[in-house]
Amino acid sequence: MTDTVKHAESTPDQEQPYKELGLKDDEYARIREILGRRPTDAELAMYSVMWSEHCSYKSSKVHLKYFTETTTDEMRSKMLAGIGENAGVVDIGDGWAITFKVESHNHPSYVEPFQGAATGVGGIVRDILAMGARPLAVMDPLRFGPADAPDTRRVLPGVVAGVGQYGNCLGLPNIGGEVVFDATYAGNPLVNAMCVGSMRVEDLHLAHASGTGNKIILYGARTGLDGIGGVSVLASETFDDTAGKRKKLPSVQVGDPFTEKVLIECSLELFRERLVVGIQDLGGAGLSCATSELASAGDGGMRVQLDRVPLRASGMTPAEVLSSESQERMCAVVRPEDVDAFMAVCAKWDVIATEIGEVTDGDRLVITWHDEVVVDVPPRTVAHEGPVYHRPVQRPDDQDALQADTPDQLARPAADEVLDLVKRMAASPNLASREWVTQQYDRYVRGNTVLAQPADSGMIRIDESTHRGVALATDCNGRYTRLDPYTGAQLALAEAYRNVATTGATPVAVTNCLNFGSPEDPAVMWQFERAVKGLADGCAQLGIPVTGGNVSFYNQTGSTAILPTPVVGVLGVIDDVRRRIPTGIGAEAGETLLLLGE
Amino acid sequence: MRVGVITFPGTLDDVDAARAVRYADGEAVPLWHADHDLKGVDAVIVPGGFSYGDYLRCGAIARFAPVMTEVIEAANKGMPVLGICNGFQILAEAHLLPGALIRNHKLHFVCRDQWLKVENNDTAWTTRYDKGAEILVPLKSGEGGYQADRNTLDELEGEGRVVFRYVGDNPNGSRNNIAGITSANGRVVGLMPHPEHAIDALTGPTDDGLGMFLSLLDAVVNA
Amino acid sequence: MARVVVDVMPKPEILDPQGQAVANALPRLGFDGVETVRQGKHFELEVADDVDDATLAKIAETFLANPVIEDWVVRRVEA
Amino acid sequence: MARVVVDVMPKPEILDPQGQAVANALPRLGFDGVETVRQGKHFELEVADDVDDATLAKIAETFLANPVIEDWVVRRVEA
Ligand SMILES: Nc1ncnc2c1ncn2[C@@H]1O[C@H](COP(=O)(O)OP(=O)(O)O)[C@@H](O)[C@H]1O
Repeated sequence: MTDTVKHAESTPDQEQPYKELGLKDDEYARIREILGRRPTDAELAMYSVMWSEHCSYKSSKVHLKYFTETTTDEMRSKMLAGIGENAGVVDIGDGWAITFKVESHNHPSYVEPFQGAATGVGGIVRDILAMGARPLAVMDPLRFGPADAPDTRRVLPGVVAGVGQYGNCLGLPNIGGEVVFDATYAGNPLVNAMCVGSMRVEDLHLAHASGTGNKIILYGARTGLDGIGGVSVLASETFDDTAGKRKKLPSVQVGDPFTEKVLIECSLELFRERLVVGIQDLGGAGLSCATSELASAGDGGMRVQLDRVPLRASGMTPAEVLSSESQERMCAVVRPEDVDAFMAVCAKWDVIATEIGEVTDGDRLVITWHDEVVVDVPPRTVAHEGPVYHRPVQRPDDQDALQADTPDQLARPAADEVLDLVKRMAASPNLASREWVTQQYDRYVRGNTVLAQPADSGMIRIDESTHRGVALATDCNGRYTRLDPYTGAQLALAEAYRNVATTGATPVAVTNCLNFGSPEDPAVMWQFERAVKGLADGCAQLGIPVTGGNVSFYNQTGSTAILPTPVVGVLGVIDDVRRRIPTGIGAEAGETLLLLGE
Repeated sequence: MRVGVITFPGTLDDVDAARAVRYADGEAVPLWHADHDLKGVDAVIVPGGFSYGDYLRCGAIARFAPVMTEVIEAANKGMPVLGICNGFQILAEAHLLPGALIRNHKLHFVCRDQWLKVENNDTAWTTRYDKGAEILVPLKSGEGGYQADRNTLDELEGEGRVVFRYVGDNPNGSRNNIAGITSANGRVVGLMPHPEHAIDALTGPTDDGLGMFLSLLDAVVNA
Repeated sequence: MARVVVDVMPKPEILDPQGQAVANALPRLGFDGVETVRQGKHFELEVADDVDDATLAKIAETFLANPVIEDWVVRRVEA
Repeated sequence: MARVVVDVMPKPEILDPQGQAVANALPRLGFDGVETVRQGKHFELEVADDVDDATLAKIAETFLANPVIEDWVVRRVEA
């Protein structure tokens, strides 16, 4: 039977598998305190996923504040949306706004490289779409184990094919990325995906559900059992032997780029027709996230009839429907008088759309399942007031020894060995041509790619009549960052900044994807804290703000963490892309070669 | 010159095809897959992309779209039709062009700047080129290997209906290095590479592709 | 409701890069004795009882397979 | 020489965009009555007589299928 709020009230002592869902004792106790009773299965599913490290930023929040604290009003002057929104947005002039963000899909890409990477691209593209923008291009900073390790042969081709298939099929040119090999990534490849989009300034859509009586419409793919591996512990009792116990489900989502392409065009038409008040993509935490975040950011409550959600699998429980990570779905807030027009646009694009609820004047998120209440919570406690940890921070004992072990200890090559050394370096995996990878990515589609691989940064034309464009680069050297996280993060920033500047664009904003080991390891937290400080201080010095980012913790095998990898993305603006500076020397005889800097 | 550019669900290069038409001083007319309507255009471009996701077989679903009934009828009456990449696959599935396109022999999607040799400058889409000229345009496809049985290949070669051939190493395993072919009357052309991505050296490797759209202008004006 | 399987295979004279790739990889993975591999598609359909064999053949011939390069086989299976 | 068929299908709970695309297209093409379609891969192998069932299962499990998202069936067929 369904675990309703009524049932939960009458069975306060029923044991719940909160530990299996990743909640700590005190976190579970706090949920009981907030609700004044035990949570229902559906509520427990919601809180557990929204309070996870990935969704709540519980270990990183106290540090990320530093980005906001160090951003001055002047740095903020071009920023239309910043940290806390789905993606940062900057005003680039002529009425154009640019939104861009990087996100990690590391673990799923290790389990199933092709689908993990594909759905990583799909997810970041929906983030950009949810800002009201047309996605324009993608980039993919990647990290793998040693090039000759057998598992790299499984992971790398799969990841590259997945990034390629999804991006190519969406018609988004791939304009850059990174491929780096290091032993620490062997059990933890990093698949970071970046997307950039553009819109007119007045078309910015923010994720919030406001306006009592406005309708909540779920549109896009059907909801299935994707990625609910963890939550299946809640389901085991509800399936008797005749139905067959639901086996432990793979936590893998399969992407459908065609559906996403149609979803993009459909959404853009909905925006154009001004049929959307607020919008949210369905990311990692599915409907749990979309409903609680929309309600939490709005000015009222929300009521959702969960049984209306179109399903792909039979016998799904409310907890499963809320937790499903099925891809290619969006949730919109629509004025009642616009619902018919909204549905008509969806029908044109053959996109399934279902009214699943409405904004209420209360302050609760109430979710029903066949008329019975299964969730009744204050939405902020789910989405924005999760636990916050001040994790212990400790400079690693070996840091001094590591720093003392400088290249000075290495033997110098003799003069006649230099040529050989240069050849060996040129052929080494970290310096060799990336063509095997980049050949699998469409860089031409839609005809606005001004620069792509092998240029220092990607460049996209935004406006064909004015020739305004943007440049983007991502960088990070994990080895430098391991040696000195503060300076390492600044070097990543400086490199991306230089890469953008050398193409002729003016850097204006920064995003990041902070890939680290376990936050429960004080040494890792030290690296994290130092990297954040370094990046923020560097940005303040350069005068450009961090507009958003993503944190990926727990990238480690056993007790060995990956190299600290704060991938930094820099966005630049160029007012006439025809004046871009391509990479390369030697186009004409007689050119003079100048070295700038020390 | 009014040139229809079809959009199927999953079409990607329609904006590029329309831009190329504009660069050749034509008017690009958007055509929607679900309409039985060519809007009185002088020619049609079936652009690249992944119609319906191309999950079954490239072009297999798109060829049944209502607009394709009209395209087939118009093509049979001599209207110039150009299929680029997915568009070529759709025209082959629709039997407007012989043969079929299969997975690249190395199984990877390939995006690269590709030299092509113009073998036939007698079609509605290639008169602006010199016969034997070499042009550089992007190729970007996962299923670009041209296949046909011996008789069909002999017929194509014998009648000079191979329009473009890959120069250098074969990028996808195409029979006879075929990059593009034409119908018996020279009005329908299909090719895997993308001339519409090579109309401006700012955003493509060259502007070598523009010749195809200018050729069409001549064909329509002189018709 | 009837269950129907349609198998679609590349014609013998048509290049089969996917099957080829599998065949080439197997010895490298330590599997010997596999002489040839061909790779095609396998469809499982659930169809209403009144869908007859002629219709199924038409679906296979005009849609699921491209007869220029592929052969197909339809068979009904026990549920 | 023995002939072996391996069918690899997406697991029932896993999204199958390919099958979905076919299922959605059929009514548009005028074919009614097909309720569900799932699309997978079909391999035809010719193997030496000493390749045993355990080896075939291992080839299917470790190479032809991705057991995280796919199920597989191996069967020997008459030549
Ligand atoms: N995974 C990738 N995806 C797309 N482009 C990539 C990827 N990896 C590298 N590139 C591109 O290839 C080019 C060379 O990369 P790299 O050798 O890392 O250059 P650099 O050291 O100058 O940053 C750059 O244009 C870069 O953006």
